[in-house]
Amino acid sequence: KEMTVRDALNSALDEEMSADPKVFLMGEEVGEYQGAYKISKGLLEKYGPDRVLDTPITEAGFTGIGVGAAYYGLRPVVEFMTFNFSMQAIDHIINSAAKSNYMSAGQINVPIVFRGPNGAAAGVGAQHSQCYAAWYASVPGLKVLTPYSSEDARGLLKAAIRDPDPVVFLENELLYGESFPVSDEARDSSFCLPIGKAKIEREGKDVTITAFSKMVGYSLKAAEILATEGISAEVINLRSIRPLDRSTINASVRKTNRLVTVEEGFPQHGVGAEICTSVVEESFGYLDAPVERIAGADVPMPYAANLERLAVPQVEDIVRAAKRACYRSVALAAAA
Amino acid sequence: KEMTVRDALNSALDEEMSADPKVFLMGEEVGEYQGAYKISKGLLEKYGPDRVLDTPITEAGFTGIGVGAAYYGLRPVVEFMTFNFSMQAIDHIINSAAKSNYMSAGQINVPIVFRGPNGAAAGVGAQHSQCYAAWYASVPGLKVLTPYSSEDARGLLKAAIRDPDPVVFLENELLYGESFPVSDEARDSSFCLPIGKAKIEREGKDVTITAFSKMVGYSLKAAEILATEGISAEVINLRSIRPLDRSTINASVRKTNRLVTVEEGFPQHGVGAEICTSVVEESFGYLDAPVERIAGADVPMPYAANLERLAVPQVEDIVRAAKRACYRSVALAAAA
Amino acid sequence: MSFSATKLAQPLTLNTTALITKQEGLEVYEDMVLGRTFEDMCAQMYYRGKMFGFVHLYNGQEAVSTGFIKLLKKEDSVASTYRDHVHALSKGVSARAVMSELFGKKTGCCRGQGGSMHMFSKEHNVLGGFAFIGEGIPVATGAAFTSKYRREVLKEADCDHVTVAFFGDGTCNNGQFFECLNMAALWKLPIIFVVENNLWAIGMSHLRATSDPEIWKKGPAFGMPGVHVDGMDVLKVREVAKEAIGRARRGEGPTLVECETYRFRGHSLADPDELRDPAEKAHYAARDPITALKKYLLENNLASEPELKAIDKRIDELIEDAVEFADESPFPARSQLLENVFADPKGFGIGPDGRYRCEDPKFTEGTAHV
Amino acid sequence: MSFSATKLAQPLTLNTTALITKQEGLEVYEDMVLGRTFEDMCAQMYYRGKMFGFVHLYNGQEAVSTGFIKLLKKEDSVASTYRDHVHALSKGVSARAVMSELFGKKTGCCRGQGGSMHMFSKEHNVLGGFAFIGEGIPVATGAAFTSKYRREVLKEADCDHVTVAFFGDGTCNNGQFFECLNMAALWKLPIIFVVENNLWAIGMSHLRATSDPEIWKKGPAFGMPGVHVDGMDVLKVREVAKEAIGRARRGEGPTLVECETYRFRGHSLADPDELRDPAEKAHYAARDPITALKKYLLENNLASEPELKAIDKRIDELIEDAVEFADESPFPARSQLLENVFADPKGFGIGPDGRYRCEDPKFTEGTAHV
Ligand SMILES: Cc1ncc(C[n+]2csc(CCOP(=O)(O)OP(=O)(O)O)c2C)c(N)n1
Ligand SMILES: Cc1ncc(C[n+]2csc(CCOP(=O)(O)OP(=O)(O)O)c2C)c(N)n1
Ligand SMILES: [Mg+2]
Ligand SMILES: [Mg+2]
Repeated sequence: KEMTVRDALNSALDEEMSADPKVFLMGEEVGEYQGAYKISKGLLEKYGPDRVLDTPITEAGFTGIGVGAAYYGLRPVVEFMTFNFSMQAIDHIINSAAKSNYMSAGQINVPIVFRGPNGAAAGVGAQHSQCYAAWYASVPGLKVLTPYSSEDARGLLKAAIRDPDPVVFLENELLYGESFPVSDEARDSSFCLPIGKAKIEREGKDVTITAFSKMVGYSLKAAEILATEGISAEVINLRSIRPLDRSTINASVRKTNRLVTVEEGFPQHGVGAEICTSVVEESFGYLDAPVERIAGADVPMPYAANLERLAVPQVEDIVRAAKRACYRSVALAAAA
Repeated sequence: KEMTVRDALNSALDEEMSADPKVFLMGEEVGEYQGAYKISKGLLEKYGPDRVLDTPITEAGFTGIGVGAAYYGLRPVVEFMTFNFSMQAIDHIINSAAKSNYMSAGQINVPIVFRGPNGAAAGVGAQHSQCYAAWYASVPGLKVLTPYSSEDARGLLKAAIRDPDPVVFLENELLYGESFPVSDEARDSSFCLPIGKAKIEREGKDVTITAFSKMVGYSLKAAEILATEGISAEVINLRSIRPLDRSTINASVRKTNRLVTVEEGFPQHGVGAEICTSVVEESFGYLDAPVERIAGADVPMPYAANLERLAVPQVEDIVRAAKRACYRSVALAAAA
Repeated sequence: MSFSATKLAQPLTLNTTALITKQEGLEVYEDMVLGRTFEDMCAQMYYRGKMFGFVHLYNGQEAVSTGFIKLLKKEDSVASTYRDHVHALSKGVSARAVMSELFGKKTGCCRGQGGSMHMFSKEHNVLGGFAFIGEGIPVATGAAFTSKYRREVLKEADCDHVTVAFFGDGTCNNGQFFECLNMAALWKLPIIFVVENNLWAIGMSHLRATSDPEIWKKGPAFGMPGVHVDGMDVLKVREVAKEAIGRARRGEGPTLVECETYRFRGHSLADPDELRDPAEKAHYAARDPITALKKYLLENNLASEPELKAIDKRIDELIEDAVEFADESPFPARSQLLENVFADPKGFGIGPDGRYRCEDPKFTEGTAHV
Repeated sequence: MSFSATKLAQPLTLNTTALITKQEGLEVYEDMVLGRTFEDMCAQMYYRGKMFGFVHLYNGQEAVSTGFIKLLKKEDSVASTYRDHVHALSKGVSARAVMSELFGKKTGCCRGQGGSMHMFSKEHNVLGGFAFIGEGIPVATGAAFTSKYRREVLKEADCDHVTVAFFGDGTCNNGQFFECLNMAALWKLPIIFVVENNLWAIGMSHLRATSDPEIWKKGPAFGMPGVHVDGMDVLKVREVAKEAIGRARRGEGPTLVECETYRFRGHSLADPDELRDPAEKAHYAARDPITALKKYLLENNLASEPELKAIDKRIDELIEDAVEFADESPFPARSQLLENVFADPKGFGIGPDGRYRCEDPKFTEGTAHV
């Protein structure tokens, strides 16, 4: 049986709100409008305006309010209409949320979830298309999750809401409408995924491809194409960027000896750079080829559809990179 | 003849303001107070309150105002009392400044400098000690400079002010009072350093150490210690994090075959990760040992002096890492 | 503490008789029809898949854009939001250039790089469409700062340029709005803050979002005149605009103007628009600013039916032409992807021969297609 | 638009005679002396190198902290800024715990991890010292939101807790202040916004930073009562505080209180304090709130000289004891470096045996010393 990512998120919210009256949702248009992307559909009717709180357009203000509410053990879920807008609230995410448990020596933990669509959508231009995974996942005190499938969405959102620490939960607008099969187990209201564990979406032995969010789907498609050409790719859905599941990644690379990292964000200081470095740190001797890093182009997102397509990784880019990784040996690289 | 970094910055500002009436300084306490760290000492008296503008405490507001002024070809220098506070203005740095030249297809360039102390100071706790180099240097449209010495400070600040693009200029509070020899050439008002060029502060052949800002000094000290133990370290002062001088870094690693990266910021998605990855991309076959990444501890900065010392790299950490890199071969790593 | 808030707290009362000459009347009418017709065409083109992403139309609010912008000089500046097509048109950007931009074509005012929410025109001093709430306000304030700086520091005595910042009711709860009211008043900047209060921020009613719905009152609270005006009446808007622009131009400081208006369509073309009361919509539809102006012009013998029809027709043709132009224009070249990130891309892979960096395959490491 | 701003715009007039019982008077006196003596000792200790970084003292402003906080219940919350020692003390955190924190010792209220600008106490509902301008205001508003939520959603009928947010005049130009005034009024939250207007923000005079220096007026502008009070008179502050706290507790919503006060020292211990006029300093020194209270207590026969002297002495001893305690306390253990980053550090290198991650050398890749 299938379920869209939208329904997965909606049901996860619903179940956690129903299980714990301390959980509430706040943000712009989450109530009467049912969410800009309808993730909160039906929740206002069910839980009322005190628990599904429409806020004025004050990212700094309402995020800080959410954080303050979490100081006292409420469990706010703060929706950013898109994560781009979280830039106006980033001081609270970093200082008031991420650092408080440490500064207070564990007296004040901050069980809050910041969620909303992240990264490139379609045709929305330079300001609305940025990926914030690398920024947030550089910050001690934050956990950063990036669901891909409906199972991810349900299991990780429920985990995030139950977690005692601040979690940045990065969704993807273009996945909201996608359907994925969801097992009975994953439909159960007790379902929950562990934070910090990657999922091997497809096993393989020739090359490891790491990806998160929408790029997992692209990587799976690339793996299919590669299979027809005799290359067996292992696709890792990172699920969590912080903590990063270094052991799953390294175990895979120790098996395949080749690594391609895929992300839609900007390349410099990106998730790919971190993964490459952690593999160099832990499995240097196992690498048979330079790591191939696929990322968004190092430009603000252009509006024009043809340029936009060029600015984010496509399936064929992943295929090409994987092939490069497979055909190029250390010796060759040294000669390059 | 020596000059402090403070005087280097002050003289660079003074000369550029004197050379171009479109250059002005704005920020909190830059005028009557002469700057929270006295970088703007004497400028109010010399250029008056219209060009040395004390602002209310409104990082979002005054940064946006600076950006708007730059749209029309004024050349604002926006001082953040510390770069930590730039989080409240980051939307304007990223969206209004960095992306406008692109979105407007080159119609509106933004010649603005955002400057102030960045990173850890001493005893100022978790909120006042963050390094923003990696965040800003991930963003297309921004240039990010990190001076170390007085020559750097003068040459890079003058370059930043003259540059037609937005420049994030990351100083270090603990360096302000340090003195460095400054050549006559570098004292000349025409002096200017190229943006995007690293400087080899010390040549060596056994291991490359990359660093920026205060860590350059630490790396040089480490190199001295290493020299006494027969290890010849090449120390690269990055000067510019974006653009990153990949060719200087790679050329050095192709010579030494070993790399240690040093920074005070958080490790994940940091400058070290990017450097490691760019070396893996370009010089994989030349690496004889895993890259050693030295960074700040993955924790908010603690206040207590003894913990604070543990949280940022010390000279001995660099020495130890360089030795690890030198003694460990590929084969050893593979067996680890 | 010499500033008296209460004195300014009275909305100005206006006398709208004989407010406009025939020529002005026709110009104003034409600009409003241009805005309306352009936006209607955008809706069509969006549904035909010619434009994409978020497209926010301006229908119903034309009196505000026209009322203010047509009184500006070319050197004066305008800052807008994601709902920016019509501000750009009023300021003089051609319908062709805007439509092409929306089609994502090379002939667009930003060569297809900006898109619906990001209209820029250096020539026409359109400072940009700012897609984030509040962003445009400080940038506009900075432009006003520049005018003052040019006059007072650069000694350009004739620089009396003013800046107009447009934004919505929902934006007036955002901190940047207040920060800039304060600084603009403190520094007496030549800016007009124009709130287009269309009563809704997407699906959030203004009354649910704000503790004191009378936005104009924030003017006096921050040391500047605050004015409320019927934003469906272009002549009233013009009167208020004239006074505010004059004040700014004379160096007497900023004004906050709240225009009560209404959008006749959903928030964006993706908005199902289910929350607004049909009665409310009907109420404002009956106050259509174009219909009202038409009536005024006819009743005051400032224009004849055929004259107005001729304008309607000319605009229809102009928009048809813009669509055709946009449709036939080429897509941006692949090289544009990497251009314009920097005014000076030195260090970012530009070749030693000075050739542009997009020629250099090493420019964007980690890039997808390049 | 039923809310009338003008009605609330009148500062409350107060009658300060017989405002306090003997016991209250002595408690208030003791708290103010505690704050003053503690801060004076901090200055000494800073110059002796026992504490470091930025240390912002509260001398001169004691009437505000004492006037408000001593009227609070333990369950009520307080949010502060970098100038937070005395708020923590008034709220009940021991001088030992605060002093030790400043010394960077394990026995500090945050085990040395917070420091001067970041006092937290869960037990005493000190929500934190927030070192960034404005930050504490939304967090405090969120705490007030929680009180309301607990009463209305969690049905804790007796939850009438209120929150008091303290911040400075300079902070009142920052957008977050206004965003929260709006939301607190809109949602009728049990919060009191207390502005400690000491006329200066570091070296920026309030008059140079704001277009309307009367901060209390922003209350009515945002739909809540605004009150101005002499912040050097603890009895007046108490009266205003009582009313505002009562209003919040009864669920009648927020209040903005502007306390006119003065800091007797530089902005921080690193501030040369060269810009403030000596005459201004002298003027406020003459209004020392502790001297004033002392005079009042004596004149009204609420206390005798020896009684007050005894308090002074007790406090002196308390502070001496705090210093001794802090001095003798151990430094934080090395293991603290990696503790408390998360309440649940699972995934961050915690061992399979459940032992804390700081034991695991692989926890922080890229770490300096560990
Ligand atoms: C910082 C930020 N937060 C949220 C949004 C999403 N958003 C886009 S338009 C809008 C409503 C704006 O309402 P208003 O200011 O009244 O302008 P209108 O659309 O009515 O013209 C919101 C919340 C945004 N663009 N930027
Ligand atoms: C966002 C931010 N910007 C700048 C600063 C630096 N800063 C620290 S205190 C201060 C002045 C604050 O003045 P005020 O609000 O009047 O409080 P006071 O210090 O007088 O108690 C400034 C600008 C900061 N801490 N946070
Ligand atoms: Mg609106
Ligand atoms: Mg102050």
